Amino acid sequence: MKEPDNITEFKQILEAALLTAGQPLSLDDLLKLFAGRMERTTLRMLLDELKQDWAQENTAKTLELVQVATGYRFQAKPQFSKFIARLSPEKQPKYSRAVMETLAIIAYKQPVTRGDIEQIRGVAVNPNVMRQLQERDWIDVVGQREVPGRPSLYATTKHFLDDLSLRSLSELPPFEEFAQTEIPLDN
Amino acid sequence: MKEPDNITEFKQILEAALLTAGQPLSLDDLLKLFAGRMERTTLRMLLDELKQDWAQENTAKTLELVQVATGYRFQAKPQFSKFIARLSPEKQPKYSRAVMETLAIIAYKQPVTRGDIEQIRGVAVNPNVMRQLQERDWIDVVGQREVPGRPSLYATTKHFLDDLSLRSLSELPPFEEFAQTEIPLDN
Amino acid sequence: MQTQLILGIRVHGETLSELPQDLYIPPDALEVYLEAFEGPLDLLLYLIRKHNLDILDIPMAQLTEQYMEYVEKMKVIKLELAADYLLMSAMLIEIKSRMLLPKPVEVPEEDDPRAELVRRLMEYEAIKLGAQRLDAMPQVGGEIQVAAACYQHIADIKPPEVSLDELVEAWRNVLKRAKLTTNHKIGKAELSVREHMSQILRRLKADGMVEFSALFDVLTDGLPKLVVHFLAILELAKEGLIRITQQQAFSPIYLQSNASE
Repeated sequence: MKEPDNITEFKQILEAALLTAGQPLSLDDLLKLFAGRMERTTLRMLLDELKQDWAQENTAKTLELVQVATGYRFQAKPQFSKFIARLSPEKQPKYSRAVMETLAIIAYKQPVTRGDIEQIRGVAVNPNVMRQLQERDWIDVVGQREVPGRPSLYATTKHFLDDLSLRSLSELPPFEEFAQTEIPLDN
Repeated sequence: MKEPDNITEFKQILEAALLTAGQPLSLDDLLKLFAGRMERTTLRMLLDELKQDWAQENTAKTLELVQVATGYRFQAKPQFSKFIARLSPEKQPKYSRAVMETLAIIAYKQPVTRGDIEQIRGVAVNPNVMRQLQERDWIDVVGQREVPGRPSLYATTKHFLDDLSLRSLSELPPFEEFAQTEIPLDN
Repeated sequence: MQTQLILGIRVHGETLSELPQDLYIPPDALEVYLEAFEGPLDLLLYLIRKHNLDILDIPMAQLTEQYMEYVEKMKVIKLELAADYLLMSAMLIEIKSRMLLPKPVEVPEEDDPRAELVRRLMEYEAIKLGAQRLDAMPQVGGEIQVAAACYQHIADIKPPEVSLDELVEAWRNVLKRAKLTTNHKIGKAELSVREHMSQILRRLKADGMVEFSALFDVLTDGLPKLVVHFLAILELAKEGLIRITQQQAFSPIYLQSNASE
């Protein structure tokens, strides 16, 4: 195939790349496909078209093109998940409550130190918990707080957003909605 | 989605699974998708149909369903490879830590089995790691240890010495000089 | 999440039908409790929400005594967590003692010693719910499957370069970690011996049975090399990797890989 010169070919190359990537591709990644012969705005337009092509014929297509934090990816439509999950019965282990609460604190309060997390949870943070989240590449150290000991500040990564199919932190369920009824002070 | 009950749905589930698998899926794998409610012969027929569905409309489809040694997989049509390759320009890759450490253990402790390596590193050896080193012709199998399972014994090759500009292994820095006294030198 | 489980807990064969109304935890049930609750805040929150416990109605003296008992017991189990519970009871006691002090006619809300605890409890509760929501979201690797079809890798990929320094560094790391873990043998056989061991194994693999003297290149190898070669044979025999046979005294000695079929 020569360098593409029409919309159909552009979209085909985008589609082939996205279907084989196994991870989101950013606009910068996708521009590389055309070796500099593509405008960013044109690319966005093509991606929109491609998304619609796959969204049409609603019943026939098994994948959808979605945008997440680090770029675009094709993923199976939700109704197929349950069947695909049967291929690997030993699926991702569930994280413990300690891990999920730590993650929630980092997601909603970032950047935070371990001390902040301990303050909120009222218990010491097991180093294992932080390691699990770092190994998953869901959190990382973004700096140090300028206090004695210069504790590391943790934040969630883009990869975390990708894995939860979010484009940005603002798409997380709003924290305010978790605030429950007041705990009464007087009895 | 309920359990599928018509050819279209069967094919959709197959397609979604194959597009997201990242590796070939065998007939046995694919049967799992239907939790025992599928005959092998029917499955073969469905795969043939799916293959034809993607082969038709020749110009429009970017992938094709192919059968390889270990099963079925979707792959980009050859004409797109050149573009996809642009996403990962061949910068000098680096070996992972696992590869480097495995290589170091084989170099210093040869002849060793995979079990030996796992014992020293404390983690399972990914078969991929051994394959990379074998494909590079840096290690090979020099025999089997006479214990149950008769595990292969690995050693470094002359080619490895050549590539590192060594005349013999004895030119590797002696490891005793790093070994602190805490390392038990039993046996 | 797990807090519901707790009502089915059995201690010494008896089902614990309900949670204690105060912060007292029967020592036998301690471990189970510690697993069911994420910490003192979690426990306190449960008691407040489910049992309408009044933070101030806790019998402090008794509680303190009991906590001291835990700490004794927990020295073996989870001292850190015991400390967290202890800290919490200290906080409750402080609040209670401040409440007992004669107070000015009007107490501004922010001076209420309970306000800080309530703020923390509510913040923790929000995090707990947030965690549940995150946990319930579809995730890649679980409910989300990303397209990953194959393509022919046509790029001519050069294999990575490895320098001697990098190799040595890798080995240093292995040793460093080996120091931390236990139980494996870092033998001290000379490197050159190990190299000769591999050479001999290769030779035996190719030729099958080899006569002992044929393994030595007396003409070109110097004495040190011959010695190392001999040591390698001894080491191989010791590790059970080769078989050495001799029909009778002074007859030729043969070496054979133990692996040869």
